[in-house]
Amino acid sequence: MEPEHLDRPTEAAPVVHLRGAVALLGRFPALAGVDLDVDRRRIVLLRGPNGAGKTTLLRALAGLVPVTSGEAVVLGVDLVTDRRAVRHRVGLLAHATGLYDELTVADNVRFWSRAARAEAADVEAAMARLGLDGRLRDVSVGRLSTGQRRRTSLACLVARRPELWLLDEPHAGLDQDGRDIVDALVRDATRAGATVILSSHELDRSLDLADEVVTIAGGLAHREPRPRPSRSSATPGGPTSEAMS
Amino acid sequence: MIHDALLVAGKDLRLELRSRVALNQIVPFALLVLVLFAFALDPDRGLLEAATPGLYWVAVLFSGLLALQRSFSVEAADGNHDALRLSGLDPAGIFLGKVLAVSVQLLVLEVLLAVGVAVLYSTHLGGWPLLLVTVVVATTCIAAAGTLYGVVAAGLRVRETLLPLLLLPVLAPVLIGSTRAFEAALGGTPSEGWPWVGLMSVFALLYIVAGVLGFGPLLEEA
Amino acid sequence: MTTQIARGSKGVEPAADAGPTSTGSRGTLILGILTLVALGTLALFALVLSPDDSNQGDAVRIMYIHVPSATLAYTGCGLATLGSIMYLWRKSQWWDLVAYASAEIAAVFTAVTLVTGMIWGRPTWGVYWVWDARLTSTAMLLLLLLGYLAVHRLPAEYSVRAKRASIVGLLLVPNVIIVRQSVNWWRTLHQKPTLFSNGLGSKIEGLMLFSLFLGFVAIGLLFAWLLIHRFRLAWLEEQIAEEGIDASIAARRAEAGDIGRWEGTP
Amino acid sequence: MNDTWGYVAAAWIIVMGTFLVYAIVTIVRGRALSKQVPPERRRWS
Repeated sequence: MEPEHLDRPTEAAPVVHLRGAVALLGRFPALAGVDLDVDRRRIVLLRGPNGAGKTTLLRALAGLVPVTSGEAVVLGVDLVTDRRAVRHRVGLLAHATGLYDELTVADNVRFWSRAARAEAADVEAAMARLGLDGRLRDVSVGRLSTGQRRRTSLACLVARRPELWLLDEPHAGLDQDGRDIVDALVRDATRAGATVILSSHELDRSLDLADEVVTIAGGLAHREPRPRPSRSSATPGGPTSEAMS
Repeated sequence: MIHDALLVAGKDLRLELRSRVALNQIVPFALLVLVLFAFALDPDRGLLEAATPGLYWVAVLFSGLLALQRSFSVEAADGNHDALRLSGLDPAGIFLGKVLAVSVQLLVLEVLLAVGVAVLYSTHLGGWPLLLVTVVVATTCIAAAGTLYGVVAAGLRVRETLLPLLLLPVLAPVLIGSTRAFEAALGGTPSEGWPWVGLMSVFALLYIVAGVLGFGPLLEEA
Repeated sequence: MTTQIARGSKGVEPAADAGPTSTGSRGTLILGILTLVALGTLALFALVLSPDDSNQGDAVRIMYIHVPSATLAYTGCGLATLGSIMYLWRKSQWWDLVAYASAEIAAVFTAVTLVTGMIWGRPTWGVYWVWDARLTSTAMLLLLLLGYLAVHRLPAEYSVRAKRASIVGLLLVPNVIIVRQSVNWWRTLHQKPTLFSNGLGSKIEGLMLFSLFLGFVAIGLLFAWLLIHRFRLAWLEEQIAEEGIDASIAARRAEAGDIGRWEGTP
Repeated sequence: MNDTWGYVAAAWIIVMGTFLVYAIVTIVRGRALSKQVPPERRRWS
């Protein structure tokens, strides 16, 4: 993904547009008719009790869980008809890392990044950014701690340069330093034109980060009053927005 | 598709290089099967010699089953299925890559087993062109059909029991064909073996086409 | 044979007069009666009226059920593949259930073919089992069908099961062809003990031919009757599985009532 | 050749028995499940 493409001014169409979206896990309706709109370059926090449907919502937005009824358009792709088309444009950080335990950190990041046709320079930069370029580089993933695995997983995501970041509890399991890196990555991503949706129970940290908060409960979404004026709405797409964050 | 296939095959082979599960566990298992056959059949009365091609391929088939189980157990890690779907890899490429990786591992195993047979059963290897072509074609059959049925069984708790049930009846023609072709090659009548190679080639082609077309829908679910 | 007991068994049912509470209908009742008549006639001709074979004697009477069963077993296998292809093409549940029902009935018919083949083999060859090409490939057919059925019965969501089973079902016929071809070559290289070349002293004609024809009719009718009932049973199974999705969406939405608690917290 | 009648009888009994058992199992399960599904979803009734 070239930077100039990402820096285009905000398009009129929202990045995420859901109307009455229903997603079933087996016979269980994890999403029972969600309405959600997210504009480009926004940081949206999803919160709600366990089992509310946050993870399913993120997975549905990534095109993994089929939306069985309602409207669902992400990055201009209709998820109801063709959810595969959106996948290579989003990055999902899930609870499960999906890494190969027997391969080293560098092997894993390289494999997943090459699969997404990422540039070699981006791969190295992503690993450096997450502090994986030193000793950890050649350690097999099976021997990493939870936080280190999470960093590896994040490096794979960053190297792909997705247009929509979907982070499922990105702060969980990370140390202070790791959390700061996550927040910085998220801010940089939106500055570069990406959109971020994250779920978190770490409200102190996330409320500070987010432009908008959406509460999920019972498979439904409820938008809350914004915690503070949003950067993007105050100065839509403008360079001065960086100063405010 | 080719890029993705090579990437996936490279990943699987690198994984084997780092973990050495096939080398440390599957190869000894295959050699053990050869020794057990010698215990079961009287080696002095020429029984072993007459049955060598069949025993060889039965040993390959069972070891191949283990290699296939291994090939899918590395993909069974938590979240790996999602990661593959999100990766942007072409499903046909994933299929071909896994077939390629399993084939390479099986070929190494077959060479080691052939050495084992030559030493333990005192088999005189001959008829090289037919022998080599049979090995390559039969290996492709096992890897292609195994990978396709492997993904049918993948991600299920009954995987270990379902795969042999699905795969072994399907591979019966390959077992018959490769054994007859080996008999023909070792017996100095290679012309009898080539029709079997033809039949196995049709089989291999069928499963490669089915896998290339079917892997996407199979990866895609729920 | 089946239907019209039609007890309006429980008051829950809104319209008990809408039809019998079974997989039967008028059509299948008629078909069932026809099947019974045909089977009775078959028994009469096959066991009483037709002459014994000059070579095999009375053992030939097994043929009148063995051969039609084998034919319909392969027909069922073909239907299973056809249904699988149509499911993958059209994504229609109807075709998948046709494939599933035919595969199960084909498995029953294959088992019957194997058993009758073995029983027929005992007086003819002196042993229950020979590595005859037909017998061996029919045994492989049974294993292939059991594999398909195992996949279709996996404890998973319908679309997952149906998709996986359809891929296996799609390959049923090609597999059967390759297995038959290989087993034929395998056996014919050595000897040719098929039932027919080794067996019958006289040509099949006259009453024997008519009895065999009757066998095809009777067993074919039975196959059709079973297929309809098994299909409807499979349909019911899936209806029950699907039922309640609407209800659970409503229940899930009710959970959102708890949302007040959440909005209150900062 | 009288003993072959035993084989013929065995074959016929096993075959007809199998078909009968399979048919009855199908019918009985069909009846049980029919009661759980509303008639409008049973298009054949």
